[in-house]
Amino acid sequence: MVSAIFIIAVGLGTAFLLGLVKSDQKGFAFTLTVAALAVMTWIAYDWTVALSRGTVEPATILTAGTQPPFAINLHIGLAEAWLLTVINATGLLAAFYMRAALCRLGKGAMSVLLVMVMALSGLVLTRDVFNLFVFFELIVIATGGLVLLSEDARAVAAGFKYLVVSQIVSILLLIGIIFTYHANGSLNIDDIAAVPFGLQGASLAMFLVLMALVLELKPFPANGWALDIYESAHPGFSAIFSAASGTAALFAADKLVAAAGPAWLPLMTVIGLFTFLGSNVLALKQDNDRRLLGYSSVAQIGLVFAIVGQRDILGEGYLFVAGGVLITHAVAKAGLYWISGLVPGRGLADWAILRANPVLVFAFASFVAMLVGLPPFPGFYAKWDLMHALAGSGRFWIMALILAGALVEAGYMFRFFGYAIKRETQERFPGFAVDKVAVVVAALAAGWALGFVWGGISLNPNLLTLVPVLFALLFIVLEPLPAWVKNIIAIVGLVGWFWFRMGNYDPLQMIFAAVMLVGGAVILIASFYEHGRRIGFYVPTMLMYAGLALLIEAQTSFDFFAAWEVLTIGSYFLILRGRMGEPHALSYILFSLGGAFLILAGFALASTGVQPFELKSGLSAIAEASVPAAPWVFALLAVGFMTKTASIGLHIWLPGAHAEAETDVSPMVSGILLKAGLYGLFLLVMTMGRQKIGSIDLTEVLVWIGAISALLGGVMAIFQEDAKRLLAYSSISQLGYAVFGLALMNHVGWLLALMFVINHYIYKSMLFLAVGGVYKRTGTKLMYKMGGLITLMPFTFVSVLIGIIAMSGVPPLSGFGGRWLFYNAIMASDLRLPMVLIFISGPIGFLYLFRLIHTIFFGQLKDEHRKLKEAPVWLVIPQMMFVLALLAFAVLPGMALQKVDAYIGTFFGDQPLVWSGRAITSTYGYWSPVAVMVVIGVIFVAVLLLLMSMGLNAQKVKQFNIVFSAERPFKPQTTHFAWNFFAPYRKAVGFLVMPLVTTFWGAVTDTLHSTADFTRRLYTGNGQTYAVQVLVFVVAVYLIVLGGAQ
Amino acid sequence: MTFQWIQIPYALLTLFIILNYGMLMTALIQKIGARVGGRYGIPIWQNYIDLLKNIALRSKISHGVMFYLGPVFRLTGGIGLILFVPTIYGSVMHQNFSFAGDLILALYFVFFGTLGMALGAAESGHPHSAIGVSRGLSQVTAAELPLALGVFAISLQYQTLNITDIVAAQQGSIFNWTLFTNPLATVAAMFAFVGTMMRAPFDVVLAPQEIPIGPPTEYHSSYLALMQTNRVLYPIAKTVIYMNLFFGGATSWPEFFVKIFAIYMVSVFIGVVYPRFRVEQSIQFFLKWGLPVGVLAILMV
Amino acid sequence: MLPQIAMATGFVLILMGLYGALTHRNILRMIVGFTIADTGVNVVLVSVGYLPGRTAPILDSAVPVADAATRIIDPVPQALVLTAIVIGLGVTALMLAYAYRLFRARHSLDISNFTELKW
Amino acid sequence: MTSNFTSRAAVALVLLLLLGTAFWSLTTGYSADAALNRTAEYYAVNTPAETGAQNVVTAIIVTYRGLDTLGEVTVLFLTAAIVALVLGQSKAPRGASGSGFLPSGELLQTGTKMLLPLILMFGAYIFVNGHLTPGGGFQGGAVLASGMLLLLLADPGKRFRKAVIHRVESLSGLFYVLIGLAGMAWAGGFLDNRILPLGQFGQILSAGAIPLIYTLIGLKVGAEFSSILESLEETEDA
Repeated sequence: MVSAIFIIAVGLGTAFLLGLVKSDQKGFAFTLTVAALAVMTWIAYDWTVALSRGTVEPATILTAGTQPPFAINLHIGLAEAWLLTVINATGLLAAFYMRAALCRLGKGAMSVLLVMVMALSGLVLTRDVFNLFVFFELIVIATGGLVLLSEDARAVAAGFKYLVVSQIVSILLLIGIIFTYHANGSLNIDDIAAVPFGLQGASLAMFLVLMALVLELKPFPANGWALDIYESAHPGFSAIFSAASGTAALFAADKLVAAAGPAWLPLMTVIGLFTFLGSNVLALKQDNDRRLLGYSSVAQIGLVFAIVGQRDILGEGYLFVAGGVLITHAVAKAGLYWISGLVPGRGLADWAILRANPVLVFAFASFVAMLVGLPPFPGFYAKWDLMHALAGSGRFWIMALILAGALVEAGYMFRFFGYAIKRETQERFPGFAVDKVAVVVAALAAGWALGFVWGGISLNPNLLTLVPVLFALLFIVLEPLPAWVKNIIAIVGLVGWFWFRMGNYDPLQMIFAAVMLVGGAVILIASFYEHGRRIGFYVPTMLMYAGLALLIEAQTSFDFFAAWEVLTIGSYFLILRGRMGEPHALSYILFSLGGAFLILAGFALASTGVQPFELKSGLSAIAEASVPAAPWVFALLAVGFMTKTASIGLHIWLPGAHAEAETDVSPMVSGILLKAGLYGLFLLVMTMGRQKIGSIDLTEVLVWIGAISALLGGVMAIFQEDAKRLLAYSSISQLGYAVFGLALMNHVGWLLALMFVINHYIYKSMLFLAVGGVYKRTGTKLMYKMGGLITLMPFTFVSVLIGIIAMSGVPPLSGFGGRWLFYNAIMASDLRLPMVLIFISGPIGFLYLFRLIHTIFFGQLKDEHRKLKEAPVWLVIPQMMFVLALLAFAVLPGMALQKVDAYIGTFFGDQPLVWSGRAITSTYGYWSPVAVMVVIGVIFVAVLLLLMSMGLNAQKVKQFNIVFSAERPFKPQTTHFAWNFFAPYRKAVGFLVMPLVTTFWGAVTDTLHSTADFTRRLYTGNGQTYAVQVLVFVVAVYLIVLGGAQ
Repeated sequence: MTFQWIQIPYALLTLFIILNYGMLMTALIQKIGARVGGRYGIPIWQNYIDLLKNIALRSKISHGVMFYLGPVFRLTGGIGLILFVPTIYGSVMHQNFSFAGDLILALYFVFFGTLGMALGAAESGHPHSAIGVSRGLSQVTAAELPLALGVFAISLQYQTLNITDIVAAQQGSIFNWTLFTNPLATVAAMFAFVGTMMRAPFDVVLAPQEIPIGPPTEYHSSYLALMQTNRVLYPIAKTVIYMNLFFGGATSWPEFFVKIFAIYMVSVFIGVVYPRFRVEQSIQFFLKWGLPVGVLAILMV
Repeated sequence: MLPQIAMATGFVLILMGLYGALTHRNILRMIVGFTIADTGVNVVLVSVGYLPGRTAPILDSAVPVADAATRIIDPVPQALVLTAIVIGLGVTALMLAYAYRLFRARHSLDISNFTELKW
Repeated sequence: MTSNFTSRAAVALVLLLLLGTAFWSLTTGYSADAALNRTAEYYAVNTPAETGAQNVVTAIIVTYRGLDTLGEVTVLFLTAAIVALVLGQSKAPRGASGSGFLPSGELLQTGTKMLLPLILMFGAYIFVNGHLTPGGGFQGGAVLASGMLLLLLADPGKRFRKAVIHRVESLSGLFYVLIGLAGMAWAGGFLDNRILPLGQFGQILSAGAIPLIYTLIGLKVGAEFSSILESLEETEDA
């Protein structure tokens, strides 16, 4: 092992050595610099590996051959090693990245860079508080130098502001240090730790030291100077400033906090959280990419600092959690800054230029995911453990605040990403510098590697070793292949996995697995109509399916949550692909993440921090023990799941998301994705049953929510002009039925829900494909622009016809089975009023369904459509399969339901349905699908024959050959009654569709934005004001502490 | 109860009786209406004449397949509705095919003909048919609501969805009828009855030209024959359900004839007294009056 | 008592310096303010190490090695203050250089003229 | 000035008053120790034996807290480099700079000739004796630089060989680091001064590597200051 002090020695030595190089030998100087950085990185990396393998012990490095505290000593342990690696690697990559700038300024700049990295390493290594100060000043001065690398003239001002602030900081630090020394006769941090400071007495000295270090962490709102640097500095340096400096400063603060003793932790927590929330909210209003990233950096450091405040409860998990967040942030933020260096424009939308290079888009996506803490990156595992620790020790406020802040951050980061994917850019494409792209790619690789490592360390399964996830990621490699090949692989994969796992499913899982995996495969058949390579479609798709596959089989709460996140990510990118998908994808991801956070909180609460938490047994255990938290767990989880089922109030993302999605994506996200939420609810009610908050039975609340969703979803669907939106709203209604049935908490009710799972999948997928096909041909989704397509698109017409008959519940098709079960279910329940809503919403289905089929296929054919052909065959094939499935399911519902009926029976210990032959008998009534089908069939044929017997000479007449108020119309437009089809209905019940919910959520976001816009004017840009703010911050905290101490 | 072949002739017999009764009764009601209006009115056998005439007509136009099938759907709906409901309580002959399904089947099968007809008419491309459907559907969704609630109420009351059982429960004394045991439910249901019998004040749907469900202009000759047949079957079929659920059913044909006539007349009376509602008016009417009664009904049970 | 006086003086210097730095718009004046404050810090530093009635930590003829521990004052703050001085000097030089650049950029030394970066 | 000024001043005043209270409580809470604390006592007792330096402060600066001092030197190095960067970008065209000045007076020039060697020697004396008497590398280096300043004042147009300065600057730094490493190789650790014999206590050539290090420091500091002065001087409106 090479002693870690060589990192310092090499850095410094080379910095001095550069002076001997002739100033015109810039290439040589640069090589020297890079070589030095490489050596330093290698040393750090070597230590990291050795320490994690346990082949070496953490080492203390003496100087001057004297024992501490009498001489300065350094220490390298696992944490130090990791951070050193991050810092030096960042420095190395940054050097590559800034090559041009460095060479422009010459060897001086290079030695400054070297000293910078050296000082950062020293900051991490040293155990002496005054030595800490020295390294701090080195960093300050080096920063002051490197800011000059920027071409941006404003950088000079930023640097000066920074120097002003750091002057104040060093004054505080020195006074603090000297009095600390006086107080316990030593400058050695470990000695200080030996004599923990309370909040009284000599604490003032410690307070000053801590405040100085905290100020280096850019606490909100005393951080305007940092933001200015982020905005104006060379992106290569901003990467260092965010990734390396932030990391080192945080570790320094951590050392001192640890030394100061537990009494200080709450204060740190408050400061951290305040920073995290404040900066994230302010970031909402940023339109300059680098400043936005700056705000995000500040916020993230704040988050880690808040975690530092939790070290007392994190135990040995501390390094895993804090390190996870810290290092992920370092990598991601460095990567993002490096990308920003490739983008010529500074507006957020200018990043759209990245689309020229898929790799960069992928990198951008990965970095965003890292920042937001999505799987499979370390932040995800860290977030999970952190929340469990917090829940375990009852720090619910901290949980709530952290999650809220994370949601806000996700908000602007994903909006940013949406711009990059969707917006047009004015910038002319410059062509990306290969070496810079290479640097970004290096960061990308590092990020994924870290994900793998963290997954390995965590006591939960490593997501990057799960077959479905790997299968989905495989498509990254397969991207160059043509779409049809990838499609085949995908279909085979889905069916194969289902086949392979079929043995392990219980009947319930079986239903969901069949719908999600096999069903997914069927929908994928439609994807064959797409030509070319279809970059960026299969990875998210398969990620979604991977998530679903894992969700069904989740054993522990972690498995479930991870799967949930994975499928959320996949579906987000899928929805984002839609033509006008940007805003809807954003609201989707926000609602989904919000829901996911609630679920996370719920699980953490349920497990009281104990991992792994067996999902089913665990939940039922706390339900039986009726622990006070149980109902809250139920509520959190339920709301979380209902973000996916798009129950009313959480539904506003759905219509746009489904309507704007691509033809073959709509059925996926509608027919399949929504079922994930239902599956969650199923697990919930199965394990926890009825939970009461006070006297309110939560399942009854669910009943109401389901009923209201069913009603309002339907009413809103009636008034849509856009066919796909109509279907989308009807999904809300249909899922409402399912939730309703589930929440009835009786056998038939659950069966009803399952029936809807199957039915809704089939006919909604069918209808979306059909409408999609029409859209492909007519080029519009507005129904009143269509009409009379029945003869041109007969197959599509048939599937829509069957679809709406089934959906409206008219016998003999399978929808009726749902209605029949519904009546038996409500008979068994003792609720009354919610049923009324369902009764109202029942017939409403007819309205929008009839409108759908009438305005598209009947009425007057438009002139521009006369030459239309039937929808692409690849779209028709799955539709026909669905038609058959519907008929089969209509005649033999037992096929699918009998097993699961028995299975449900084991929960309620009853068996209300008797399956005798083809007939089904319930407690209250009976239903014989086959008989119904036969009778109707026979009568129909008989009547038809009767009609034909009266002569077959029906004469086909032309389109306008109708008796129309004594004249013959000649324009389809004026004759096709389609727009605002249900005008009278709107007159009567239009008040039901006032967009209250949308208004509400709109108000929420607007408030946040205006707050941000108002607050950020704090940062006047005047260095003096910044200095004042810093002092105000210190004094304010001082007063607070005093108040706390008394 | 399972299927035997003998049930087919039985069912046809039921059908035959009801058909003729319907022919005569509707004609009679026409006549009454005329007399109220101070006119002489049609002869009692007029319906037979019309039917024969329409069947005899040889010309026929078609706008397409669905257009052609529309009337077929319609009549299938009517006949099916009759055959899914036991006509005469206690008689083996007239249980029809009620073994196929219970009350729910009947209630939802009501829409079968309506939907099919609407689709057929729609293909004619006639704007008025679309307008008619729009109005009809809008109105029916509101009108059916009290019925649904009433049915829910009584199926809770009798703890069954089996029509025969419901009728059985009402036997014995006239005071066992739902009309007396559960007046609220009955009232609620009657709202729906009046609302869906295509008579004033709720008949804007088939105002002369707007034709999907009413007397058609596009459809004539043998189409018209089918639809006319349905026009006499369908109201009775529906009335049968009401009779079974709320008025103790019928144990014999005479009782059947009387009850059907009486119940049917309710809508007639109201029809001749009140002027026509616009659609939104009738929707609001049902929401304002029908709905509360229905809600009360299910809360009272 | 002596150290308290020195210390108080040091603190007063710091506050004066900061006041100057926070109130004067002129960059050069700000820098001057900070140097004053730095001086104050240094005074505070040395005053902490002082022990009444002792002598400088140099073990020459005046202070025999044997009883050094009882004769000399605390040497550590003196060592620290040296470092502090040098660092303060470094930062000041840097700030002056920056001031020069800023002046070149806009021919003004008013800090409130350099606020393009904000919000 | 403007009302803004007064308001700003008021704010600043309030703040500093509050800060002052904190400082006040520090001052009043302070009580000078009766005896040396353990660290100081250790130095007092063990310095002669461990480092062989008479000047305990020097021992601390160069040995016990050698790492600080290395950092300190680096600070100067950095400052010099950055000042060069900052001002370098606004360099005067060759020769033009300073040419606007008349050569300074006879008196000054002659004085310079006389004084310069003395000053340099004095500087050297200060850092060579750093381990025995008050003073040391920094002070000595500063004195050296003052000599250079004198030179510049005497003849603004004159360029002294900056290559030399830079070489001194780099080499002294480099050797400093190497000595530090040598300490790891042949003695107790980084910057341990016992790579050379401690020698006779109180002699000029004693205290191991301390004099050597202090010499290097002195040279380096001198060089740094000189190069700062030089870059300042070279800017066109100097």
